[in-house]
Amino acid sequence: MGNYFTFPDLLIWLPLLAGFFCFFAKEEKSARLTAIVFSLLILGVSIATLFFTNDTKYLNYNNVNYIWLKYLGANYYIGLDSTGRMLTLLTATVFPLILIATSKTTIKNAASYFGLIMLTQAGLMGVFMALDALTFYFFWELALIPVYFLCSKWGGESRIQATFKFFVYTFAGSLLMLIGIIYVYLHTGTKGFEDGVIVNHSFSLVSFYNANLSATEQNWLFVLFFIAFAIKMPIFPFHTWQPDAYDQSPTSVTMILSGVMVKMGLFGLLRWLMPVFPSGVIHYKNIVIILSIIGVVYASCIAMMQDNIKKLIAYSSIAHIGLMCAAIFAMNQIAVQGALIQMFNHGINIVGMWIVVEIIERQTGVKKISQLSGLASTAPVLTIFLVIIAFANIALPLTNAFTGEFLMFSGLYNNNKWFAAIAGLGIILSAVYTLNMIQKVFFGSTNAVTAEVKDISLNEKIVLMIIVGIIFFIGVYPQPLIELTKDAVNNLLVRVK
Amino acid sequence: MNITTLVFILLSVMAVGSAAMMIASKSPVHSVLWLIVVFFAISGHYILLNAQFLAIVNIIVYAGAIMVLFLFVVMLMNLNAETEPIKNYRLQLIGIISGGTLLLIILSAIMKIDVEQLVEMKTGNEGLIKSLGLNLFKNYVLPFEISSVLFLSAMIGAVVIGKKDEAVENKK
Amino acid sequence: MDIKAYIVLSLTLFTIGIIGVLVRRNAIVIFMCVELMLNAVNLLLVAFSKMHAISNTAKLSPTFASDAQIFVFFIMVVAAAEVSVGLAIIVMMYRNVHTVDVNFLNRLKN
Amino acid sequence: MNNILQLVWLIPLLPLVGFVINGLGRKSLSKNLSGIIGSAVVLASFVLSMLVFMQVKSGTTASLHYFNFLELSKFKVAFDFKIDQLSSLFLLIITGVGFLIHVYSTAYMHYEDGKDFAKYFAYLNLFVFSMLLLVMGGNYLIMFIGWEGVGLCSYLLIGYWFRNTDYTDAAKKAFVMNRIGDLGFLLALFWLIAKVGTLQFDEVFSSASLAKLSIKDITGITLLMFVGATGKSAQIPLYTWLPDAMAGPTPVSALIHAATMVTAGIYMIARSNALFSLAPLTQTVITVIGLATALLAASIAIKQNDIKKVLAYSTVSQLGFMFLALGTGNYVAAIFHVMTHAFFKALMFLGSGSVIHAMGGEQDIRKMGGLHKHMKITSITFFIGCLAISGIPGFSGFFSKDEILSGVFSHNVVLYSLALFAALLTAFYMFRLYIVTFTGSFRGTHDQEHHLHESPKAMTIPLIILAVLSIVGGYVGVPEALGGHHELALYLTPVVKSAEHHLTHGTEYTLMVVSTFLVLISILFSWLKFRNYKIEADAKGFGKILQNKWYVDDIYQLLIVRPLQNVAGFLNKIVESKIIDGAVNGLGKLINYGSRQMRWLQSGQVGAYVLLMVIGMLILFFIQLFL
Amino acid sequence: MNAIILTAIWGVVMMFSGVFFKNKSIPKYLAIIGLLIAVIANTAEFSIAKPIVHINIHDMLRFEKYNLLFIDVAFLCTMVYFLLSGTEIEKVGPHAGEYFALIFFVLCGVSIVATFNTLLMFFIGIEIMSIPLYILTGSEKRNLKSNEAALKYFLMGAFSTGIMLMGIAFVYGGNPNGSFFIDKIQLGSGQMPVMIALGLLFMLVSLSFKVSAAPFHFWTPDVYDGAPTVFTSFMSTIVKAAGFFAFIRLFEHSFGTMHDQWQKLIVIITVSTLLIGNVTAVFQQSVKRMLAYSSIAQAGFMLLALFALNDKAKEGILLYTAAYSLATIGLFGILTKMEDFTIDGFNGLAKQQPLLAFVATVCLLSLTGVPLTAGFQSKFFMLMAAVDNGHQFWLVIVAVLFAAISAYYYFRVIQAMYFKESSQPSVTVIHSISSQFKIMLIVIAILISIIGIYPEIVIGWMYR
Repeated sequence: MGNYFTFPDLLIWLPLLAGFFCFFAKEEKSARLTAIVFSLLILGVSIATLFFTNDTKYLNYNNVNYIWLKYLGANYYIGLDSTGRMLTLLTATVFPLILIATSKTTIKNAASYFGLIMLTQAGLMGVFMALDALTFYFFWELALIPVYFLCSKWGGESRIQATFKFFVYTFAGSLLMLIGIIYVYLHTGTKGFEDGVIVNHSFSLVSFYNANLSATEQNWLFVLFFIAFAIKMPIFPFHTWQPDAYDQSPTSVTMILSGVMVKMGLFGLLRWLMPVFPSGVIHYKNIVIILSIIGVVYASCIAMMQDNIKKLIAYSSIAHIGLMCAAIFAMNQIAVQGALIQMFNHGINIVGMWIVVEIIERQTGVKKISQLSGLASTAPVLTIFLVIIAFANIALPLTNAFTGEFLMFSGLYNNNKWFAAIAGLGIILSAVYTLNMIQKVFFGSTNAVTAEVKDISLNEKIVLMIIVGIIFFIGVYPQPLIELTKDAVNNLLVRVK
Repeated sequence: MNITTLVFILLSVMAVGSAAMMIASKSPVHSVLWLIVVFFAISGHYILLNAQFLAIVNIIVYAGAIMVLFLFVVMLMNLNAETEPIKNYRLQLIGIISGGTLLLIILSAIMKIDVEQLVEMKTGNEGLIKSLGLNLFKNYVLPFEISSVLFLSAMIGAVVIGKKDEAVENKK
Repeated sequence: MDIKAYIVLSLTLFTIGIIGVLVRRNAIVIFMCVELMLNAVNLLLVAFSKMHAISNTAKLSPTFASDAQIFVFFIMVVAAAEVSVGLAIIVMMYRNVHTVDVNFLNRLKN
Repeated sequence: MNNILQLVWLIPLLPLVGFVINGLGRKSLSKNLSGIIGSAVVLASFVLSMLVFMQVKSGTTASLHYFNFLELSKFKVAFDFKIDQLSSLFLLIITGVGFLIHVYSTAYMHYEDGKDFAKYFAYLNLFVFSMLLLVMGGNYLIMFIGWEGVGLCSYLLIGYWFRNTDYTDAAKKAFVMNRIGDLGFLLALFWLIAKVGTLQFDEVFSSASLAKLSIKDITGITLLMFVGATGKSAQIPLYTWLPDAMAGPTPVSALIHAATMVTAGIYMIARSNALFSLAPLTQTVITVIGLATALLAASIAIKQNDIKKVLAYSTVSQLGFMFLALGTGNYVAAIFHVMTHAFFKALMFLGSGSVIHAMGGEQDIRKMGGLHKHMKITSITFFIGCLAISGIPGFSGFFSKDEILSGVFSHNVVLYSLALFAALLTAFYMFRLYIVTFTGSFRGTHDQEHHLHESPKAMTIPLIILAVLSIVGGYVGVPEALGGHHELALYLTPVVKSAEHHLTHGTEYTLMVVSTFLVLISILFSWLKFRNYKIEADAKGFGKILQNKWYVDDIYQLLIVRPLQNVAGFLNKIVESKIIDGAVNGLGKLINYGSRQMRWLQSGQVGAYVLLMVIGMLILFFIQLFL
Repeated sequence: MNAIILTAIWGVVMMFSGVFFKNKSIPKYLAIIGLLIAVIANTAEFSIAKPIVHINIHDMLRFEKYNLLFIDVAFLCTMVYFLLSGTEIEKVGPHAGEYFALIFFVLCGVSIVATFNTLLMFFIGIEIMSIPLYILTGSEKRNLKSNEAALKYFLMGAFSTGIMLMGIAFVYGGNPNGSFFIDKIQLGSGQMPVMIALGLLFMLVSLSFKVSAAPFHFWTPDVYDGAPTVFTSFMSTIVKAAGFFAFIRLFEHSFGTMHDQWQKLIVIITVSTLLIGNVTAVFQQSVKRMLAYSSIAQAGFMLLALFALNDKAKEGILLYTAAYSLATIGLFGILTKMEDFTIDGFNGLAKQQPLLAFVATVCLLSLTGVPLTAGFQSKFFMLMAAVDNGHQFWLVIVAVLFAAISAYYYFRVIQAMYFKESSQPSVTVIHSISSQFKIMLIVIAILISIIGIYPEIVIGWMYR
């Protein structure tokens, strides 16, 4: 198999192919079906990758390396390693869930809609697998552009401004990163090709790790890269694009954004920032942690004041991401491990949240918390799912997020007890706003808006059940996820220390 | 002060003075005439520098051909009277000041050069028609040929822009 | 004669040309000012060529001294071409709006 | 018989199975069936617990390893159960009382819809599962899982009638307050991980680990753990959720908010006694807080008119007693009191439930009176409960409370007298409650009077069983002074090492007599005061303060909730939208503004263009030639 | 050399074509054929490395691989331009043959400025490039805007010619060798001689004018706006790129060794160009005018090559020429088909003409510099060159921030096309759209993405 096609190939080309097919689909139904079938196929491939983790045996299966720009030393080099495998799995899991859960929503111009969604998936996959800086940058942007069109075309009322803000924000950030990439590239060593051509520099990840950078250079390069990732995550104070974008995007795109795309930032930290600039990391470590923790408390506080359910979830996401960022920068095994598994868990949970919100919004046309009430009476099944997912979101034990958050806090505490204590306020505040939301939306008596709401349909039920299943499985037995990503943690810490 | 210097100063004053008069005079016709005076002064300089060919060409081409063309156009348009209706004195002042400052800056930079480099006056055969001609048709044959493209395009330009278009006229 | 004298003279003429472009609004006069600028350059080039004629290093070049004068010749050639095009444009404008005031046509701005 | 310990995993699993069945089948199961399933699984657990208890009593304890919950190279948390004397005892209490309450609920919740009924039992089973996890956990993390789990169930059950906003508010409050405590607990765990690197009980309490901890660490860890305990066990300052939690169905109050969950804090501290014994500062804090809580809650209970509120404050007060015992190092006494308290408080809550049931949902004791005539069993069992809680000799409460008091006495006499005062208050308000409710004449509406009836068997039988337990429960801990062997203390010795206190038997007798005498006086006083109870006007002065619960909720509102909301509002309205977002949008506006201004440079006039060019030249020439 | 000779000759051929062929579209095909011949001849020259006819040019032109490659790129872009907009050229006025002839003369000038080795050839090349453009700008004789643009362009162009000549004079005077050959300018060591500095400054100003760098850019918006759209397309792309090429060639060969002494000037010009170009473009309502400002903004980016002046910069300018020209030609091609040049005129284009909207989007993305488009690669190389230069690192950051701003105005058009509804129900595209036009649009989109994915298709020739 390794000689003909490889997992990375499949993971990139299948969504691209699907996107291509979708663009030329005649009707909504066939486009949707194509997207769903392909996304399930991709999920299958992604699950299959879990059985070929042994790199000594299956190296060919997991790596693709073509010469791309020979005279620059850039290769089309993608490969699966532990973190990548986890995040591609997350991507592959989330997409079919989203597609199935939203299959009741009618969509204009479905062909391009699903085409763009599948393109986004290709971009995301590429980001998580790229082992060459230029390849990485290409996929990084490839994931952004379709999302821009998706949000601007199919979003809410003020979608154009909101999405444009999002675009410019991330575009500016990624351009800064591009400068950083160039700078590091110009400080990498020579690279030889088989045919004897030797180029001065190279874009490959390994050369980046071995780049010859002084401590001062690392410090400001760190800033360039960090801003790009911080915007993408986003962490305080680079987050203002996010609530608007989440609010205005079509919900399935919001799910992609919050479930997978924000992980791009965290992933960037893990693969492209920290190992490349170890001394920059040491230098800025505390500042980043403090920023992230401020973000945790700050976003939680604002989430408490939100009346818009989508914005509430958006801010809660900022808080969660902030915690993950802080944990990654705590730089000990426990914290980083926690952050890694939390990346997966957060993706699953928040998609679940959005699915619920999407159901509510589709049925009532309302996303103001204050206008909703008593949904538990009319839609008990939905309520149960929401309560489970919401409690997973606030990291109740035996749900998936608990293991992640426990490890993150624990590692953060190792770093500095006050960090953990202040970030811990987030635990309390998250309970406050989540319970507020549950109470106002689901409890109480029904009103004119919610009286006619019907309970969820079968496909939604299946999707939510899968999500809840994952939540509990990882909550009770997180070990597989830890095993999957253990190497990444160790490699990272070895490089940074 | 020898005679060369005297002639130089005389010609310089003549050139600068008529140039100033050219931009100051209200009637375009006067401007043209003043400019011709400038050209004569410059030709005088050329002779002083022993560049006789250029001196002649300057008179023939510039003063003779080009300026006459100008004069012709001015006359054709009947612009000899006062044509610039309202003058923005402030803008003119700013123009003069900034132009003057530019001159000052450049001159003060030039004056910093302390090496005195002399100019060969009235002697030397470089500017004579023979040496120029040899040089032009031996070494400079390429630009000479290529200049034809320039003239061709100028010619086309005169046709494209100057010619009356019946088709367009009819259409409108 | 010191070269500086020529530089001063030439730059003065050149600046007068610039000022003319700045303060005048008659397209023909502006164009004439440009011609003045070109002539200032011509004068300077000739002066420089005569300056190099004294220096020994410049004499190493086979075509040393007449280079600049040929250049001046080409400037005149170009100027002639420019004049024909420029006057054609001015005449075209005059035909359309019956003025040669450069500020009269002012539709393209901001 | 060793294999019974191999089946220990069934004990929590059975209620979980019950939860799953009831939860998933809540539409299809009939009410009877779900009631039976719900009760049966707990009964099965109880039987297993019994067997386990026997096993443990014969001296076999076990740590059971199932799988690694979290395994990192440097840090590992196993999914472990630890079955020893302490946990087996708690298993009994939880499953035993739990079973009774399940049975009771089948009748009490009968008016609910089938769906809700099943949901209720599902929650209840889930609670039992979590609570079992809490006490069986072989390390702090498993304990914490149960710890948060019971908080969740408490939330779900308080908000069981979710259409009522007040109830859901109370549920929310309970959860949030618990979370505050949980954060403390979590931080303690992180501290432990940072210093010791493990959460396994056996490893943490080993001398090697303890040696790694400085006194500062231990004090810090224990204080943080105590913060967790104050949340869960409703101590100052986090107690206010418990009275509000009475919004839930009464059996829930009996099970969760009296008998089991709220004692989790005591269990945790008892479990960690090896740590706490090394932290004198923490012990002092616990003592003070416990005593203060006992007094404060008792004083509030005097003026409450809601039958469940009185019981709730009484619970808080009794929990204070337990902490008092813990603070004085008297762990066995605390556990003893947990046990007896579980019996009589569950009894009284169920009794009050029976009363509420009879009154058609009315909870205000001012509208009751003379119920003894109509519901004899309830009345009598309730009376037994009152006697037990007041510490009348012969009843269970007497032994446990006496043990606490004597422990405190050996510690400090001032504290003792304050604790005794709290005990007197207890007797006073309990009998106030009894007298106002059950004696005298009925003060409610005719309609209500007409409906008054004794509750069905499913409710009274648990009452009777609990009443019996309230009486005999104390005899497992008869002190040596009274000729007993204190079986409980002996049983718990391997796990819990109480501080030795040396009181002569004579002193002990004196203390018993004094307290008994004073309690009787207090009861008498209560009887005199309330025998002809009339609905009184709102209290004034000190009484009003008590009636308003020392205004603690209002103070919290003023000092914590309001400022937090203001800060959040400030962040939302000013910082987020004006400063951060404003900066971003402002940049956009600035560019727009700049664009509009810069267009004027493009004036369309050749002269101006050339002028600008010349000025540009000037600048460039100047820079290059002179700078 | 082939390119210069052929374009000059073909210019004459075109001149006569209008006289001898009555069919109006003959000149177009003739022009395409001529250009094809020129491209082939030029490609042959730089792959075989010797011209067809041998003329002793006394080293006044240098035909190095890089220069010839640039000519090829410029000619190929012109080819695309002819194929896309040839029909529009015919429609400007009755002198179709003459217009093509002028364009061929411009191309001759482009070839000269790409290969010059003396200041004289440089000067003549620049003039050959400029004078036909004055004419083309004014070719819509009855259109006052066109008149105005031509007048402005001509007057200011002549003015800048004067300045350039003054620069040449000073360079000549300051050069002790007394030579006009750009590689024989003796700079000495240490501080730059005053005369050379003056010459450099004058030339810098006039070349900044030619490439419309601030603050000498003022003619650009007006002229691009006023000129017939189809010619704006040509002059804002190929001619401008050639201007840049000359700029860099001149400054590298004559003043390259004193780069650090005049780099700060380039920094000032670059920053102000980026600022003025990008910021002013934000508020424009007319797409045509917005593109004019955007061309200033893009010039700011191209100036980075001058700032860096290294191998990467040279590669970058090639890529930039291709990327920027293709995208702009495509956009102007679409613009010629539009009735309303304002951004609102593009509202809802995606529904009525999906292909046009799609290609316009690709072009706009390319101009913004989004990956997978040629525009990204060109910006990427420019940034790489600037970073490699090692000085004034902040300039690079400023440049990318302005690139982010540029997204603002480019995306306004995309937003109008895709996300807004047309206010009037009638078609916004009035001019007929032939299938050839559509095919060419697709070709442009494909070219843009091919260069975006594999830029070595352009620059790889330098290594082969």
